[in-house]
Amino acid sequence: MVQNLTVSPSPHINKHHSTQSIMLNVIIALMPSLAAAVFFFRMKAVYVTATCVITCLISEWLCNWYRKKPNSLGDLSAVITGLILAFSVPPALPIFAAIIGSAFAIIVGKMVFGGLGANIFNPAMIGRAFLTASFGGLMTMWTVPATIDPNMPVMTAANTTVMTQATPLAWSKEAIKSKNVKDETKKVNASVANGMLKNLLTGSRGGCIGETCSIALIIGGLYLILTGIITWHIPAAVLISTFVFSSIPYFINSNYYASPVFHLLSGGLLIGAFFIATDPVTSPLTIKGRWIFGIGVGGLTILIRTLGAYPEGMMYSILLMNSVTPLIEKFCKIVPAGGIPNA
Amino acid sequence: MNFPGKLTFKGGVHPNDYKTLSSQCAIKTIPVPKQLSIMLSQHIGAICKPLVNKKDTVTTGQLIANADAFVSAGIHSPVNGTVKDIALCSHPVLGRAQAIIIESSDDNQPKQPVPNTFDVSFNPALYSADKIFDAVRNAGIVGMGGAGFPTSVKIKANPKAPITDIIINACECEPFITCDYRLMLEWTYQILAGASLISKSLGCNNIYIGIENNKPDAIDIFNKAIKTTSFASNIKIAPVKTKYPQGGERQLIKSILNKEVPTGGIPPMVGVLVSNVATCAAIAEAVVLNTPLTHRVVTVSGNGIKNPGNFYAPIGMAVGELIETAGGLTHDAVKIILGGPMMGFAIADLATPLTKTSGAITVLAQKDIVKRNQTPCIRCGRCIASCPVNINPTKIAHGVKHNQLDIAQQYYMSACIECGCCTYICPADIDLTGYIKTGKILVARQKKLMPK
Amino acid sequence: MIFENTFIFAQIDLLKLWQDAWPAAVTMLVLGFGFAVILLVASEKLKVVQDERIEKVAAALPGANCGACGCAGCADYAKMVVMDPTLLGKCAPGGSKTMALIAGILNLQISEDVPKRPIVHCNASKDDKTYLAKYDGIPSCTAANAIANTQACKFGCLGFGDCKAACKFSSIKIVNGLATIDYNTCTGCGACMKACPRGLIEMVPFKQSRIMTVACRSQESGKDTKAFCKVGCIGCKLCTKQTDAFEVNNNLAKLDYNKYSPNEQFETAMKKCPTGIIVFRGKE
Amino acid sequence: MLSKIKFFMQQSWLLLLASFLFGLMIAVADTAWKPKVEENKTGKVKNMMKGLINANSFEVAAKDVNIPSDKGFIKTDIYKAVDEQGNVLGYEYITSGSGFGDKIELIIAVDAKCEKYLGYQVLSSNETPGFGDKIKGDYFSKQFVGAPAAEFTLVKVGKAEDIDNQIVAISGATITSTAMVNIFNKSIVSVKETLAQKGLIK
Amino acid sequence: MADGINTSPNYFNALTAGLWKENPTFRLLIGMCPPLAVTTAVKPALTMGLCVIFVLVCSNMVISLMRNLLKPHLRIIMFCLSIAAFVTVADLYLKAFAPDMSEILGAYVPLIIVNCIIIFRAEACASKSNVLVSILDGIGSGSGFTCALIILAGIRELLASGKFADIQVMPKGFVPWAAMQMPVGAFVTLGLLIGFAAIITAPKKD
Amino acid sequence: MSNISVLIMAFLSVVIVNNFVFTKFLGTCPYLGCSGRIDTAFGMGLAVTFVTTLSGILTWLVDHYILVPNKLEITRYICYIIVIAGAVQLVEMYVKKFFPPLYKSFGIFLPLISTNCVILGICLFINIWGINNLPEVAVLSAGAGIGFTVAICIMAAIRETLKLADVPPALKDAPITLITAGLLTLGFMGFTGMIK
Ligand SMILES: Cc1cc2nc3c(=O)[nH]c(=O)nc-3n(C[C@H](O)[C@H](O)[C@H](O)COP(=O)(O)O)c2cc1C
Ligand SMILES: Cc1cc2nc3c(=O)[nH]c(=O)nc-3n(C[C@H](O)[C@H](O)[C@H](O)COP(=O)(O)O)c2cc1C
Ligand SMILES: Cc1cc2nc3c(=O)[nH]c(=O)nc-3n(C[C@H](O)[C@H](O)[C@H](O)COP(=O)(O)O)c2cc1C
Ligand SMILES: Cc1cc2nc3c(=O)[nH]c(=O)nc-3n(C[C@H](O)[C@H](O)[C@H](O)CO)c2cc1C
Ligand code: SF4
Ligand code: SF4
Ligand code: SF4
Ligand code: SF4
Ligand code: FES
Repeated sequence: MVQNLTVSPSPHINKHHSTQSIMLNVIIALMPSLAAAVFFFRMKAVYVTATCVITCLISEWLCNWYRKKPNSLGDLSAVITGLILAFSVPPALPIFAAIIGSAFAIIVGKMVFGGLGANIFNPAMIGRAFLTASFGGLMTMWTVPATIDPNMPVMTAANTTVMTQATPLAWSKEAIKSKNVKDETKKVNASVANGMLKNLLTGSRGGCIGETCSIALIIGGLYLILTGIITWHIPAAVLISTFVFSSIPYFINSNYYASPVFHLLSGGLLIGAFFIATDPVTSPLTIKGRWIFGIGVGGLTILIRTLGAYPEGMMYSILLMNSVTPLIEKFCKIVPAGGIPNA
Repeated sequence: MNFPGKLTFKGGVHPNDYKTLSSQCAIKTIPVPKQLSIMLSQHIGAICKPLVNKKDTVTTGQLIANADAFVSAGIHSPVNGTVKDIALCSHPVLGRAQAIIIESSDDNQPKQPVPNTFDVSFNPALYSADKIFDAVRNAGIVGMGGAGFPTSVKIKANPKAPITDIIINACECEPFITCDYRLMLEWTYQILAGASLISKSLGCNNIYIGIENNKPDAIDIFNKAIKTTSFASNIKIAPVKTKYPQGGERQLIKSILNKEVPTGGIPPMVGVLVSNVATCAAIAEAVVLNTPLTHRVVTVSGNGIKNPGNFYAPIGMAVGELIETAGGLTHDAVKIILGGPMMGFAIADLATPLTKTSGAITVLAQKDIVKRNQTPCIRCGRCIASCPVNINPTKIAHGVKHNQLDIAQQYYMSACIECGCCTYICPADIDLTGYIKTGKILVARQKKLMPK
Repeated sequence: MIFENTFIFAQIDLLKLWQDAWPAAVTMLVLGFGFAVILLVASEKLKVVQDERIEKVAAALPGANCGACGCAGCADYAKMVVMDPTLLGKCAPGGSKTMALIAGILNLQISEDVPKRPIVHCNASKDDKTYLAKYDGIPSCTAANAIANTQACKFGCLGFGDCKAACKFSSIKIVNGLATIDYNTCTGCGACMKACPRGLIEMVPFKQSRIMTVACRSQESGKDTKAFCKVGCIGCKLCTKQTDAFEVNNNLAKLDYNKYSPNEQFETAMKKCPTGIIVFRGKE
Repeated sequence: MLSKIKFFMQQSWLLLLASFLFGLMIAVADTAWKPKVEENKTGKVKNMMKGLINANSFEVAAKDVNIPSDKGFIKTDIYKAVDEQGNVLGYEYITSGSGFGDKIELIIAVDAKCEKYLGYQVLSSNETPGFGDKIKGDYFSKQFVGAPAAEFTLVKVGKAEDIDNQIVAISGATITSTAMVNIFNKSIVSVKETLAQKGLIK
Repeated sequence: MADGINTSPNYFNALTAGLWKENPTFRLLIGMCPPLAVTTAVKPALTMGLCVIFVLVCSNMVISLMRNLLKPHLRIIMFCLSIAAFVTVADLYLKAFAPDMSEILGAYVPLIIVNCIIIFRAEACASKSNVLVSILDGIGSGSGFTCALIILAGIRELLASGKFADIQVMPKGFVPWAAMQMPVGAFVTLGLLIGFAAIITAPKKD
Repeated sequence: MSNISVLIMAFLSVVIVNNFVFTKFLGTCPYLGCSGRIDTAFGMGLAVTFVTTLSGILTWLVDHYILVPNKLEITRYICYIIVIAGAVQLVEMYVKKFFPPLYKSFGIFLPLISTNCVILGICLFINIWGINNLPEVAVLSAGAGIGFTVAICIMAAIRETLKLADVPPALKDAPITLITAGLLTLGFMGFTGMIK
């Protein structure tokens, strides 16, 4: 060899966008929400988030080690799984539960399928679903944000007020469930009009670590879309369909049902629309498929929120749509530009 | 000016084009090489049989190999000399193939380009369609844009499938390559003459020249020339969007004419002929001066080349020699590519000769190539979005990888034009195009279409 | 606790028992009668003639209808196997025993006087070959074969193991860049032959348990072959002088395997070969 | 014809014989074990009742009482728990309402004066394990033992140890908890009325 | 003599094959419904296992007895008939003597009739072998099945309630994983166990 | 008419909320065995739907008009299974003889499923739920089959994509299918409480 030459099939150049850089950008986009979470829930948020991320990394490393596969921590997807999982659990979640959830998410949700890219379901949502199913009580213990509760000691996890209810969605759910209690919904809808809307936007409310601050989530989501990390189709489909489907019951009877704006801003909808439903691995590849997927997520969410037993349906609707993603792809095959060849 | 198409197509990528490395270098003639290896298979269709034997003497322009088949093109000697051997020689695509090895005699003068033969006064009416066909066939002209399809076959009018539009492909969308660009600037009238000869031969008057809009001077010079000539007044310049692979014929047809060539089909099916500018120039020269195709302009460029430039080189010249002409390799050159970095063929044997379709030698330096470090597909869909023929590269590639060719075929593997956009864009560094090419070979072998 | 009173009916009056029990028994009898009639009539009237081997195979199957074979139940699998014997061995519950049975029914041992076995016509390991460049593409022979100058020799084994992947019996190993066949486990199915993009593998009649071969396919001139490979055939024709079973064409010696028999002449030819490319292949 | 019958019998005698014998077998088993099965069925309710009030016998105090529930009324019997001396220890009745998963069926016990609950037993339910089915556990059910037989209210936060009219919900199972409270609240009024009508309580 | 040599390992084989080599749940993957449905706790799983052993042994015996008398078109119906009869008996027995188990198992006891193991053993063994082999085979397969049920139920019960067979095992602070009692727990645990079994039995590769 | 809405609710309930595969664990064997390819899965699903409908109705009729009036409940299991097995065998023979194309597309699955848990399961559950009118029986039994079809088709599509994934060898096929099914049930939990 005269010169250290290389031969390979064409093309011989490629673009400097790697899996790692994509994942890194997602992590960056999640940072505003993390900041908001730390602001509202103080060290609790930090502890839970750190536990989830670290456990995810360790679990992935262990699986790779067991299978004698090259280390894949560098692609950073496990960090995202940890962050998203942490963002979708209550701040007061005990550390042991965070560990179980993260390990389940990575091992059963991802590595048994073959690791990055092979999983059918969103690992973080699998982890969350497992936690919800296992520790329902712990998963519905909401912490009063520091902004509302002036007693919340700064920078310590102990002794903060934990209340068992009072997420906005839970109010609205109760109103639907007990059909005769009109006041609850009225309260909700009225609160959207005054004051509550602001709280929904800023995040000064009970809820999961990363879901409360709508503004931070929107900033992160726009960052992802504008930098081309995700396409806009899934978020748009989710948001539009949520809006449309939730206005139907609202216009039929606005005494019982919450307003579309409330639905858009409450619960895990925004983080789901921007960060979770858009997980490329578990959503369809094609644009048409992405529309179907997004509409499905929005529709099911509203279905579960209004008719189901749970106050929030984002996680379940994402998991359900994940499961039909292969079917969607099967039936939304893209057609070559020159049309389908005969015979 | 209005065009039926939007001057762009769906998909494609925007690699850094590096054209400035050689775009200002005028076409240079070079000394006659000592030895030439002329490949017997330089085009699509029947492989030529040698007409000369070892030790025969040959003269410049002498037909040295030919095939009887209709889809084929003869091969001529670029120099005076003797046949040293007929033996295996490195071939950029086939690996090793038969070549006629000619030792040039000392009396050779380097061939000079002939653009000055052509000017405003050119009159295509002097040449009948039959004459044009014969001249092109006798000159052994094949498509110089890359595919190497015998041009005579393309320009023969077929009453059953008349050609309604002619597109001259002047996009040159691959990074680094500037040979067509230089041709346009320097051989403007020769190209226009070639185009009008094609139109004469096919009896079709809609001619478009598709030029990427990052070459405004070429667009200008053509526009001016068209205004001044009468024979080329029907030619329209289409400033298409700069995007790889704008020069792919399907993409160009879509951009300019808004027509889709059917999957698995060819442009004549939608009544279009696409021809490269260099091909046009060769046609003009062959018809007017009766000279065969023995030389072509080759861009030697890349960050691994000391003095990039555009050279008028004889076919059969060894790549290594031409690289030396361009100053040689830099110390960090790692990949020598016959063609551009997107579709070209990497070679390692510097004795590999040029063929009629080799428009460029690109030498990449360490910093240009990205070490392939394949990670799992994250299903991001970028490959689909960038695919100019709108197929699903990742599904196909994974089908091939897991030996499930039926899946690959269900996702229209055969429609792939091997442009390389998907591999280029893939964040997981998966060699999608490589898998697809492999899959096509496997399918062909399954169908026993390909000899082993 | 649970077991006390189990045999409570031992104390019960048998007559009463009968009185209580007969309606059920009789109903069952009637039911049985009804189905016996219907099914008998149906089985006579609705009989469909089919390949009798299918029934035999079906009988040999476990009948679990478990679907492990990927077919719709045992009967379907039976039909499929009869039509396409390559599906043999898909029945997991049945295991190898069932497989043998089915093979027996289908007469799968194709009787053959001289069994054919594959020979890889290359003997160059990585160290014997010249490389002009590093190949940095898909690790598959088919892919690498499409790239010029993956290795200097265009004819030799690429060593990415397409043949290995095709062999269902794990009989091929890649040893230092050269495909090597384990003749003890090779069944002669020929899958490897179809897989090799360079056509290096040929199915050869093995009259003996091992056979001689010119393990090279290089048609390069002697000079180039030498430059490309330490163990390539340079077409020197020394072997042809020993026996006419060897023939040199296009710079390459070929052995007519039908003419081969283990004797002196061949041994000498083997010894004479300057690059040592005439070798034995087969069981040790 | 005869040959056909013969052919039939040849083919099918085994089936006929087997049907008959198996029929006999299960019929015998059934006859032999039926009393025990019946006993188990009634025994289960009896045992549960006994678990609530350790009485000697349970007599029907009122038959087919209409008790309001989610879907109109359900008919049920009220039993009187009597000890060996014939003292009335309390009353028990079966009632139901719809929970989270499915119907929840309860046996509720009140004291002889119908002033206090003596507790409840879950006859059948299909609540989620770990959530709604905690109603079977002590933590939740103890709240009802000794609680005044009046309207309950459900609270989310509070002390479960306090025996009063505030029932602390099972966390994560508000719906089930609400359902339980509703079952108690809906039934107790008509039970009281019925017993008062019969003059059994004041 | 020769006969004895040939057949005596046969008996042994019949008895032991089902325990591991041909374990219906972990190796053959048949009769998968009960392992999922009745393994929320050890006790019902054990009860179920015993029922299956009983039915398997009885039906194997009966089918083996009449194996030479079967007519093709009545085959399936004869199998069903005998299996269903024994299942009915088992069901009645549970109702009479283990009413709480009967209630927990509910429809899954009659569903033994259509459990794939039973038909499979009937077809694969009983209709081809003599009575003794069939009975041993029934015991073997049934025990293998029962063991599988108990392992699965043990894991699930332990994690879902901290108990094993109703005996508290886990330390006080353990928070039960309710999900293990739900369908997820069943499917995932069984999937992982089968994978584990495959790893144990996988031939060592070089 | 509320009657219709009852039927619709019953249907949705048995197809989605109380899907037999996911909540009652019935028909697991074919669910594992036949979910490798989507066309096989669909054929299997059709066949199951056909047979559940047929046998659900038949057994209900037998139960309602023969067994209960004559106090023969004790022979219920035997009668059910014999009715199912007999009916399926008859239909199979009939279809095979007279409609060979139909037989090809789904008939071949029939013998496989006559002894499948879903079939007997739906008959037993109809009895346990105490359904007492024919339309509801028909809807429920067809729904059980359709629920199975939905479940197996989703799984088949998933498994087709998993074919191209690097699943650990030990978990290939059945184990990963079980795990996926488990995770699917997590998703289906979202429907809880939607229909009582
Ligand atoms: C991405 C995401 C998805 C969620 N999905 C669900 C869900 O499917 N079901 C649920 O009960 N809560 C879900 N949550 C949590 C709810 O959004 C949040 O707890 C909500 O306020 C419901 O509270 P409640 O259960 O007390 O009413 C999700 C949170 C996030 C961040
Ligand atoms: C991806 C792709 C890119 C191409 N780019 C060019 C190009 O830039 N210039 C060109 O002349 N031909 C290009 N070609 C070749 C054209 O498709 C077409 O074969 C050629 O223009 C026909 O002209 P010819 O027969 O004169 O070569 C490209 C082909 C492909 C598949
Ligand atoms: C897996 C799971 C099972 C549940 N089971 C029940 C249940 O059986 N009963 C119930 O009332 N709520 C159940 N819930 C919770 C309700 O959906 C809802 O979150 C609850 O009404 C909120 O109660 P909280 O306000 O006490 O947190 C369950 C939730 C999950 C995630
Ligand atoms: C836009 C985007 C969104 C992502 N969202 C998630 C997520 O919601 N949950 C998660 O576990 N991983 C997420 N990931 C990381 C990664 O794709 C995921 O872990 C894979 O599913 C693992 O195979 C995301 C990645 C990207 C690029
Ligand atoms: S571009 Fe690469 S990572 Fe993205 S979908 Fe295509 S193959 Fe997968
Ligand atoms: S190489 Fe083929 S698949 Fe890839 S982008 Fe180009 S045409 Fe599409
Ligand atoms: S593929 Fe067949 S012929 Fe080739 S080595 Fe393997 S068993 Fe032998
Ligand atoms: S023999 Fe052929 S297929 Fe096998 S490794 Fe060598 S080149 Fe590849
Ligand atoms: S045990 Fe239910 S289908 Fe096999």
